[in-house]
Amino acid sequence: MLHIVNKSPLERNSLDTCLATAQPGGALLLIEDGVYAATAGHAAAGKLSAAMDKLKVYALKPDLEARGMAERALEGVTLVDYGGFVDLVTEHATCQSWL
Amino acid sequence: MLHIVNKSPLERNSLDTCLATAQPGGALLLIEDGVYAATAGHAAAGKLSAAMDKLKVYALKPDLEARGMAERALEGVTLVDYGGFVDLVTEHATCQSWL
Amino acid sequence: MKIAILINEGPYTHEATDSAYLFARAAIEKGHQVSRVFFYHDGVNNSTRLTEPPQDDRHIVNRWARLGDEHKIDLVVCVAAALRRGIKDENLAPGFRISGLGQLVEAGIQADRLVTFGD
Amino acid sequence: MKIAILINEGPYTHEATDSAYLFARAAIEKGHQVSRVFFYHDGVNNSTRLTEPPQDDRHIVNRWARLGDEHKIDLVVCVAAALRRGIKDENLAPGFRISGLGQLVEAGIQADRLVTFGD
Amino acid sequence: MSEGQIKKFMYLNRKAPHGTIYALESLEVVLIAAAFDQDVSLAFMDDGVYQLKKGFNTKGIEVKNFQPTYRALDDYDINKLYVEKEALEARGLGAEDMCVPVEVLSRAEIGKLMETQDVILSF
Amino acid sequence: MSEGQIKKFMYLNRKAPHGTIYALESLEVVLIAAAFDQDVSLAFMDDGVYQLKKGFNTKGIEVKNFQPTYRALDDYDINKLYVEKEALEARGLGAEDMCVPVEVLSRAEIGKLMETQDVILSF
Repeated sequence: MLHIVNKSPLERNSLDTCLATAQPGGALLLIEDGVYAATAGHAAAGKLSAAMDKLKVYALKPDLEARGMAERALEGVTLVDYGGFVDLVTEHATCQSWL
Repeated sequence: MLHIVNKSPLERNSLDTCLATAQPGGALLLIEDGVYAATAGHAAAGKLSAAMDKLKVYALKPDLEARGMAERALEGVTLVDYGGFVDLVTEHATCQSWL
Repeated sequence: MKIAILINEGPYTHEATDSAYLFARAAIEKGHQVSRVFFYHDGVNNSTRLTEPPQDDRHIVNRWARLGDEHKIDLVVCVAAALRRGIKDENLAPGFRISGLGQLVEAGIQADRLVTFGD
Repeated sequence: MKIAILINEGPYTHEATDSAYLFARAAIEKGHQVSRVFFYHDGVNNSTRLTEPPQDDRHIVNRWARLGDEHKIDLVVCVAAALRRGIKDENLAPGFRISGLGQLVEAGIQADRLVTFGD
Repeated sequence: MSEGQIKKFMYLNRKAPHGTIYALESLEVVLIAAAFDQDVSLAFMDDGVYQLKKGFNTKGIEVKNFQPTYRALDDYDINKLYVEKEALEARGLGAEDMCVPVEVLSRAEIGKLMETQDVILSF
Repeated sequence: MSEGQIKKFMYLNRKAPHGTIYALESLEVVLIAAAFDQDVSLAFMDDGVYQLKKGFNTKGIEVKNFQPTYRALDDYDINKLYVEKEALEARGLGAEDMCVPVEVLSRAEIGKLMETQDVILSF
């Protein structure tokens, strides 16, 4: 299944709970303030990298660009546009937004 | 000065930042979902107790009661009603709400 | 594919409704059908005709109405949430309709996917 | 003492406006003056006359209007925030007035305390 | 879809009560959903477990106490309530503090359950 | 109060840009405040430091880019901008990533500065 996180990993607990709950083989899409987790040098980058063993991680490029963080995207994270977001939703049977 | 925290300590970072920023001699008032920090057995209880060395800690009793947590109030926390909230505001020269 | 969308936050304050709009538009561009957008919680505030953003800003309400009109999207505003927040037929923008929560459950049953945007 | 209040969130969705109201009432009971309540961000949604909560629930808009009337509180709704969110004279509840952000800064200058309630 | 199709709906609650309205409005959806004869379950994670903490007394904040509604869920044949074990522990709570009978599951177990759902509504 | 009284106003920003409107609407208050000839300072803590991260490009999310407004603050004689050191570090950022000149202070130093203020507006 597809997990969607839209919250900053240092402000809220959404990413932590998502990572602890998501089952291997799923996908994680970071959008809105959630994209900060996918930036190099961020305190949450280590745990996101560790999660890549079990989850495929994506981040919404327009949200990274809006925040001036596109060039800092973390290695191993696949950047997608809104079309890619749509594909992720249709490719997975269910999606869960960790608000 | 008076610090006011209205956010759950396990959902948001407001309490952590407040405790790291507040100077000794000030007061901390927990309201709304912030009152959970002042309950026995809560993961944040230890750090709140530790902060009592430098801050006087208060919690809004009506918010604890609404959440069924009044009887679990942490030792060292002074419970106040809205009148007590008003007194805290007037007794301190400034107040800061950590939203 | 038939996709339904749930929006839980109001316009401008949270990015949720922007993300939902750009997602819906992209889904349509990819040939999918966006069958219904359900506005719940503060999301009902996306439907007031009185919204007047600065000239150089996007008009979130009109943008939804236009997309809905062009692509036959059912834009449903939850009646219970709307009454609490002062949204009624009196200030409802054209293109939206006010109805019950059953429309959200029905959207979940009938659509192939339900995607939630909120805070 | 002269106390001003800033409210940043809308009614029902967040407890902020409830807390602000109960605080304001308690301040008045203690003999203080609540000089102004400034509604900003989603807080402007506290001022619509179209709000109709369930019968057994509090009426947040009317409650502010009544307290304002009885105790001469200046209830000011930020015009820029209000236009973005569809609050205009057309749907403004009696007792509130729409004005600029200068009223917030002025409240901060003139009051002895400014207390913020929000999310 | 065919008439009479039954989907698995999970309502996932992660917000504390009273601070925001999500707990109450989520409950309103669940009650409506009951009329649709779907396979409904409720999961409570993180601060969502506080929604079920016994003994709400909302007089002091002058809002309606919606906790009795949880006890009415069983009348609507909604009785699959899952509560996150780690969330209870971090908050010093146990199943005995909940106002209704619940099944306590670990995060991983809730994660597995999520995988079996058709629709997840998250508040 | 007497005419011409000057108070110390601190505008404290702790929210990330774009995800919510607080950054933009906080800036609107600051610009208005400039007309009142008060002693104004801005502090950026936690995710608030992201408001000043150079290089916003908001075309893809179709919202206005309000970052140039920070560069205009100096024209309004608003030039006391404080940024939290620990927040920068936790986010892999430095003062050189900020779009305007700032003074980097520790949390404790910001805490001391707060004690000297008359009014703190928090967004």
